[in-house]
Parts: sequence; C-alpha cells; structure tokens
Amino acid sequence: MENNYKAVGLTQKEYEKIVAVMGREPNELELNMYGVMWSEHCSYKHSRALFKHFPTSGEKVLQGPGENAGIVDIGDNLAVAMKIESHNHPSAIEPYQGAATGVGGIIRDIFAMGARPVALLNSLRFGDLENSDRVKFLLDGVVEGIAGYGNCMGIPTVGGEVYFNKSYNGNPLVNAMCVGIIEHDKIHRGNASGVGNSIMYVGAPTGRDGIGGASFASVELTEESEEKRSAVQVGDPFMEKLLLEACLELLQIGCVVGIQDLGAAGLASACCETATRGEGGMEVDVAKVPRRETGMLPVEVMISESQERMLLIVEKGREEEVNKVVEKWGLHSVIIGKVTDDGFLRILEGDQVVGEMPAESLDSSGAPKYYSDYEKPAYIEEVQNFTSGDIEEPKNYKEVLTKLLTSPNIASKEWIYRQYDHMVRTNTVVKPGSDAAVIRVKGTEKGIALTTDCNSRLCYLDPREGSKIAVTEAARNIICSGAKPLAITDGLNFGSPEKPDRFWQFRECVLGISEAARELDTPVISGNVSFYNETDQDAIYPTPIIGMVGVLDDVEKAMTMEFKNEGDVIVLLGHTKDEIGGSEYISRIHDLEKGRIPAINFGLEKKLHSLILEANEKNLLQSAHDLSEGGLGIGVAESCISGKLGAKININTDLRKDVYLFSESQSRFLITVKEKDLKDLKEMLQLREVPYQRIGRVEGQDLEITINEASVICEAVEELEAAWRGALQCIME
Amino acid sequence: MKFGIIVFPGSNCDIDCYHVLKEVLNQETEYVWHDTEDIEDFDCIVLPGGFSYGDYLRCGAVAQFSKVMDSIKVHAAKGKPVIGICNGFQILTEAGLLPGALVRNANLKFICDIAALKIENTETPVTNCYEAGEIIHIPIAHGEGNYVVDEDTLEDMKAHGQILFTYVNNPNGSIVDIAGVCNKEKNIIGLMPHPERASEALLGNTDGLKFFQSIIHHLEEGFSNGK
Amino acid sequence: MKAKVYVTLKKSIADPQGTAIKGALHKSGYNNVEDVRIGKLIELDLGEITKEAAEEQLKVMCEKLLANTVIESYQYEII
Amino acid sequence: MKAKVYVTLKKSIADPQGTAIKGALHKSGYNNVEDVRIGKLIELDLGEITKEAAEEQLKVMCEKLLANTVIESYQYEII
Ligand SMILES: Nc1ncnc2c1ncn2[C@@H]1O[C@H](COP(=O)(O)OP(=O)(O)O)[C@@H](O)[C@H]1O
Ligand SMILES: [Mg+2]
Repeated sequence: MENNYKAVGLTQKEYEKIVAVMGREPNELELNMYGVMWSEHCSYKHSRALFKHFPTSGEKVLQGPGENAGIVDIGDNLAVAMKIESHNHPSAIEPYQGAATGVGGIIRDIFAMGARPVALLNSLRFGDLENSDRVKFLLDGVVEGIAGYGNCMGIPTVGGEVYFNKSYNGNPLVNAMCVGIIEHDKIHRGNASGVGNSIMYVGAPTGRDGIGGASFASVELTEESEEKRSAVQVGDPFMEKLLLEACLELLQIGCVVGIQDLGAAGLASACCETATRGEGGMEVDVAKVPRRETGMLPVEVMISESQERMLLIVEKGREEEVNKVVEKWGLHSVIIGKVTDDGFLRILEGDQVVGEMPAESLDSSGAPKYYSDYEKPAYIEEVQNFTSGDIEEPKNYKEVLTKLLTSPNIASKEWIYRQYDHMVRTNTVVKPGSDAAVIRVKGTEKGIALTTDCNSRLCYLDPREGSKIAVTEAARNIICSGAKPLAITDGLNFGSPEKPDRFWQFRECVLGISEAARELDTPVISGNVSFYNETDQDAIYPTPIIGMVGVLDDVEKAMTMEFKNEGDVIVLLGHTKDEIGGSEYISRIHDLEKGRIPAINFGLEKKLHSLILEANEKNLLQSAHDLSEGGLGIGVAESCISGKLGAKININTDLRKDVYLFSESQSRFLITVKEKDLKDLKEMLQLREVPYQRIGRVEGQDLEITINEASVICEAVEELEAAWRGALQCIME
Repeated sequence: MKFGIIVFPGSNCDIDCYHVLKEVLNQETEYVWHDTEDIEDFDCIVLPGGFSYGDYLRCGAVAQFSKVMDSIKVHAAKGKPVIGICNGFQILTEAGLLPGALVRNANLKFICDIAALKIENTETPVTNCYEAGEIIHIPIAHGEGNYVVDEDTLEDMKAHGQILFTYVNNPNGSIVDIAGVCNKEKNIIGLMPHPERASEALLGNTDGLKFFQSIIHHLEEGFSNGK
Repeated sequence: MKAKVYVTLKKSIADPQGTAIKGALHKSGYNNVEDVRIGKLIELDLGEITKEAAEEQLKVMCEKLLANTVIESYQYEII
Repeated sequence: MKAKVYVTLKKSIADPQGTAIKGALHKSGYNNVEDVRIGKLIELDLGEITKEAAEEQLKVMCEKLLANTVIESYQYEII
C-alpha cells in the first residue's frame, strides 16, 4: 500500500502524516481521497501560507475568501457575489469543453451562495496567434465553449480580456469569472449543520469524468474501469440552467440549511468541506449516488468530477419539499447520507463502511502547508537593462500606429464578444468594448461595473510592480465607467511552485496585489490559484488576473470611453514620462520584451480616482478612458474609433515623439469635457492639485496629432477603425 | 389586456419580455409554465427566447411537444396573437405554426449584435405603430437564425404580406434577408431579433417599444370593434 | 432492439458547415474533395420490443422529432 | 469515390444531448427507449480517386479534422 502514495501524487512525508492522523494505514479509497484533497488544486498547499498578506475584510465585505464565492455589499440590502476560476489544463486538451465546463463551474459557485448569477467575464491567454494554427484552434474552441455555455444559461458575458504572447504557446489560460446578486439575508453557505439532517444529491448522474492522470492510484483497479475513465468533462448547460432555477427556488422555501457545488474532487471535497464547516462529520452511501455508468468503484464515485451536480443539506423531514421543487424542474434528488458530529467522514457502500477519515484532516485545514523556497530569477536583472535610447525612433508614425492597432493584443475583441450574448437579461448598460462593463440592478437605481485586467508582460519584467499595475488598471477601468471600486477576485496563474524562481514570482505578485488592494481599499474576497502552467521548456509569464467589481449609485451616470461630441475639449490627466519599458510598443514594433516597467504612485492614483468620480457626479465629463497598452496614441485612437469622431491633438514635450505617444506611464486618464464645463473642471483640477494638460479637441473625421508643431499622424478615423476592427477576424478567418 | 409568457425549461428571455410588458408598459402579464393547459384567459401569448430543452437536436425541436403547445394552437385558431421571439420563432416553425425553418448562421458562429431592420408590412399586430419602410435597430443573439423556406412557399408568403422584417445587412444568411414572418392570418408572428432588448433608453435604444405597443394597439382595436 | 437513424439536410438546403469543412480539407491539401455534407447519426436502444414495433416507432419518432422534414430527410436501420 | 464517416462520442463521454432526447421520447410515450446517443454523419464526395487513396485520405482526415479524437471515435465506409 505505501508505495501507492506516489501514484496519487503524495510524498512519503505526506503519507506518513496520513497514517499518523488515521492511526492506521489508509485503504485504497481513503488514500485516493487524501490524494485528491491534498492536491495543489484542492488544498492550496503551496500558496495558502501567503494569503495572509491579502487584505480580505472591510466595512463592505460580507463574505471573504473561504466560501464558494466572496460577497460585497452594494447598499439597499443588496450584495454582489463574485469569483474567478481557471480551467487552463482542461482547455488545453479540449478547448470547447474545457472552457465550457469552466464557465459551468464558476456559475455553480455563485448560485451555491444563493445569489442569482447576472454576469460572466473571461480572461484568456494564448500563444503567438499570428504564427500558429494550434493557437487559432484553441482560441476558436475556447470562445465557442464559453459562448455555448454562457449563452444557453442566459447569463450575459459582458467583458473580459485576451492577450497573446509566446509564453503561453504550450499553456493557454482560461479564467472565467461570474458575478451574482443577492439580498443580505439570503446568503447561504456550504455548511452541513444540524445532526441528522439529510445530505441530498441533485443534478446530473455521476460518471467517470475527470478521473484520471497521475493523481489516481491504478494498482487495484479493474482494467475495464481504467479504460473507461475520461479526463475530459462534457458540459450540459441545459442541466445547469435547471439546476440553477431549482436551487434558487429551493433556497426561497427555507428547508435547505447548506448548499455546495460539486467541483474539483467532486463528492470527496464537497462532503468534507461542508462537514468541517458544519457539525464536523458526515456519512454518505455511495450506493445511493445516481450513476451514468455501470461498475463504478466507490472511489470513482467519490472523486468523479462529473459536471452539473449539487449537494444539499436539508432539514430532516423536509426532503419531500425538496423533491417537489426539483421535480418541477425535471430533475431528481436523492438522499445519500446524513450529518453527524463525530468528526468523521464515513463512506458507506450499502451497509458496509468502505472508508472512514477524520473530516478535518482531509480539507485544507488538515492538509499540509508548505513554505516553498523562493529565489529571484537571474533574468530579472538582465531584462531591466534597457533605455529608450536603445531603440531607433520610427520614421513613419502612421505605420507604427496601424501596426499597433492590428496587434492582437490591442485590436478590437469584437470577433470574440460578438459570439457571447452580452445583452440577455436586459441589464447591460455598458456593453463590451468600453473600459469596464456596467449592468444595472433592476428594482434599484444602482449599477455595477465589472472588469478583468492583467498585463502579464509587466508582471514578468517585475512581478511586484506589475501586479500592482494589474490592480490599479482594473480600478481605473471601473473608475472610467463612473463606478466606485469595491472588491477583487484574483485568478493567480503561475508555473511550478516547487521551483524557487517561479515561486518568487508568485510571492512577489501576492505581495504586490496585497499592497495595491490595501491602497485602493479593494479587499480580495475570493480567488483561485493555478500552478504548473509550464512545459519542459518554459513557464507562462506570471499572470495574476484581477477581477474587480465597482458600484454606481446612479446607473444613469455610467460613462464610456468614446468621444461624444464635436468640439469637446480633450484633457489628459496625470504625467507622461519616459516609460516605454515593457510596453506594447517596444514589443510589437521593436520586438523587445524588456525594460523597467512604469512606476506607480498611489497618492496620485487615488487623487485621480476621486476627482473623476466627483466630476462625473457633477455631470462635467463626456467620456473617460484609461491609458494602458499602447499609451496615449492608442488611447486617443480607441476613443475616436468607438465614437466615430476625429480629434486634433497638439502636444509640446521634451520627450522623444514615440516615447511620448506610446509610453505606458501609469495613473493617466483621457477625458473629454464640453467647452462650457471646462472652467468648472479646471477649478476642480487646480483645487486638488491634479496634473493635467489640455491636449486637443474632438473634431472632424481624422485623427491628427501634432507634436512640437510638427504633424506626426494624420489619418482618417475610418481607416484606423478598419485596421483595428478587422484585425482579429482577419487572422481567424 | 393580458399577456402570457410561456416558460419552457431553458427559456431565458422570459424575464426580459415580462419586464418590458409589465414594468415598462404596465400590462397585465403572467408567466405560463410549459405544461399548462388552460390559457383561455390570455389575450396574447409570447414564446420567449432562450434555449428551450437546451436546443438539443434542433432549436425548438423538443419544446414543440410541450402540453401548452396544444392550447396555443387552439388560442391561435381563434385569431388571438401568438408571438415567438428568437427561440420562440424556432419553436413555432418546428411546430408547423409558421412556414420555413431556422438553420445555423452562415458563418457558423453565434452572433450577438445590433441589427438594422426594415419594416416590410405595417398591417400586422406587431408592426402597426411603425412606418412602412422604417429602419429600426434591434439586438440579435442567435446561433441558428438563418431562415430557409422553399421557393413556392416564399412566393406565397410574399403574396400574402407574410414577411414583416428584413435585415438591412444580412448577418446570418437568411433567404431574402428575412428576420421575421407571420402566418397568412397574421396572428402568429415569429422573429429572430429581440425587441424586448431595445425598449428602454437606459439600454441605449427604444426602437423595440413600438413592437409591443403595436400589439397593445391591435388588441385594443380588436376589443373596441367588439371582436 | 437497437437502431440507427441517419438525418441529412435535403439537397436544396445549403450546408454551411459542410462547405466550411470542405474548405478546411482543401486547405489541408485534399483538393480532390468535391462535396461534404454534414448530417446526424442517432443511435437508439429501444429496449425489448419486436422488430415491427421498432419499425413503427422509428417512423413516428423521425417524422415528429428526430428530423425536421421541412429541411431534412431521414433513414433508419434496425440492428 | 464517395464515403460516409460516422463520428460518435466515446462511450465514457457524457452525451447531454442524447440524454435530453431520451427524455423527450419518454415524455412522448416511448418509455421503452433505454438510450440515445447523438453523433455525426459526414458524407464526402472524394472525386476521382482510387479506393486505396480514399482509404488513406479518410483515415488522416478523420484523425485530424473530422473527429475530435479526444472525445470522439470514428468509422468510415467507402461507397
Ligand atoms: N475575452 C473577452 N470576452 C469578452 N469581452 C472581452 C474579451 N476580451 C476583451 N473584451 C472586451 O473588449 C474591450 C477591450 O478590452 P481591453 O483592451 O482588455 O480593455 P482594457 O485595456 O480597457 O482593459 C473591453 O470592453 C473588454 O471587456
Ligand atoms: Mg481600459
């Protein structure tokens, strides 16, 4: 037996720990349950120790990390539940189903809290799109999978991001985020409370899905079973829609004391988590679990990752009420066990006990916790060795601008979000294509703003500062929509935590996020970690994706980035510096991924945020756009294109022209204001000592940029639009 | 006036239609579960968008067998309006209540966008508040909105003014740009675009409002005529 | 009794999916491919019924559910 | 040379579509139906090539394009 621990992915030390807590050797079922529960994915054994750095509480936080989703107050007895989750490895094998089931999983996390899912976002990373058919295949399948699931559920996919970089050639990233709305007093948790209460199973029957690979001890399994196991899970959004409606209806009638989705590690995880959050123990009979396949072993039933299943803890004697609701939705529910308080998770098959483990020892409180070694990688010094003097100033700025606009990282993502139903539920006030999406909350005047952000190139060059930028960029996007940033859900995607250089990146990112989240008062209320995103050759760039939500008290005041009216004055807030290190400009045009990344000054950043919110409150702003990839040059072009209006920009600067135009200096916003409001705005700016520059006017049908009296760019917006809008589609078709 | 919105397992624009009829237009509106038999009470039945029965096999294929469909046939036979939007349109064609069929978009992708539509016939329960030839902008969101019908039927439809909406820029490959049609009696209407998504200024556009106002107008007329 | 049902688009109906696959095959060098049409294969296990009963059921199932006869044709086979 | 390719989900892979259709058939009174699985039927016209060439092409086409071998199996038939 003891040789099997390796097969389930455990170390000898870990095995010894199991023997110690059990006071005996585990049997095969038990060993496998420890294997999956103590896997990185379930136990966060390499990352947990660092989470103490995150600010996780605050006046508005109703539920921090540790539950299925985090919950933050938006006032009026309403709250937002949110979470992000990765499905990277499944999507690399089967992009459609991998991405689809990723969406399915994150939706379940939200309604398991009792919240009605109202919006989806997705953050995607792929390899070099322009030069790889495999990457195109992956992008195509992933987008179709997300669309297939989200559209069928009737939950709008309102935003997200997608970046391409060769570091993702072998490891695409697919992170899905879901947001739900819930009343304060309707929050449910995954608690198995009340000794004697029933454990009920609802949803799809269990098959051998997602069982396989290294974490499974195969020694004593029958051959038939081996052959039938499939690592690929197939999503059934229709089943999930029924499950969603049935569960939300059930939670209204009050017979459900706890609810938990079956995600990673299936029943094993759901049972032990709800048990430890509740009375401490649970008894389940695998023979009662509905199955899709014959001949399944108890262990297969326990760790199967079949989709679209939920576990309910139901008040004893009210099971019939559950059945009634569930059957109305065409589903079945069965009692598979009961709540106990002896601290054990006991697995039965009929009347025979087939496994018995201290519940606490299985879940993350009992799992090992590692303090991995970390070491600053050698590349860091090397890549920082760059100054703008190392590259030649381009001669043809029109060419440069066009080449940037057609970069898959900057080009319009319409080819993607056109496949997502982003309008269903008739709440989408700001659709994909602006900075943050805004959805209204029916029955109130409120809106919520949503975004995901992470520039992983910056995180590669400097993980600490890069992840601060990810957080502030997310906040800037929220601010540009007129909303106040509230909270974060983070999707941390990294290489192997067992390699000191990778773990250093991870640690730096956690510290960077923590600092920025504290500065901006946006606590981290949920998140996900995905390690081992690497191949033999290389790891992905560190990719700490920040999902952020903000609130608008008056959704009518939602702002967008497009230029609105001929004659409006264009004002640039913040300082533009010689900061092209790590920029899209030097990457796309000069093929360099190096340099010191832009610095961030939270003092200025916060000043700008409150200024913009206040100016918008006073109806002084016509548009607002944050400057990120591609700097001012791209920022202005985007606002022109989306507004179908031209602009005349006139700048005087000591910086080299390309540096000024494409620097990615932080803490900058591009705003427009009506001439008549300019005076009021200036007063506000001066009073608050906010650096600003009037740089031009919305005018005509061309984008004209003049620097130090010399015309640099003069191009029809229509032309720019054609390049920008068509680029992704052109690559894909 | 009383509107009934049919809820099939997998419907998801039911709440959107309800919202517009009830909250925006203050009409008496109720959800009707798919196995309901008695719908006598309702003046107008709406089959909303979504993915009834997951749209498995074919869109709308399974929903046509719901119990309520028999009652809807009776309701329609009395000349009362039945409106199918998106998935509702697909269900009506599958059930044989409207001619033709909806197949996959020509580009094989789901399309969510705003489509410009031309009003082709203003003498119907859903278009009487529009101007003839008026161009309106209405969201679309479908993977299978490519309308097909055989030549003879098409000619017949044209002759009877059964084509109600056409796309200005055909997004999905529909024959003669068809976006919405009706039966010969003009009381069963199906369209792929979602007027309920374009009925509030906050959402950017109110071109869809007249669609619902037309129905209300039609019903009121009918009643004042003593029908 | 087991059965297979084959549902194909009628000739007169365009098959964009088939056309797309034909295009992909040409791109992969199979220029000889002249036509591709995509249909459905539905495998049914009808339980313990007679061949006659199966025959009868299949016909109705196809007409009513498995095929949309406005655009599709069907064939079935009992095995 | 014409060919038919049958692509079906592997046994171990869930078929939500098939399950939903089975449900619909039950509701229509066909309670005897024990299982439904939905696959694809791909009809190809390979032009003027030999049977051997066709055989060879089909194998590669199926592996690379027509079936997703991670979750599907295929069979083909030359006619
Ligand atoms: N994968 C995606 N899914 C949905 N919307 C997306 C996706 N990628 C980008 N978008 C949308 O496209 C717009 C531009 O994205 P991006 O350039 O990342 O914005 P920003 O730089 O302001 O963060 C945003 O509205 C975003 O939500
Ligand atoms: Mg932005």
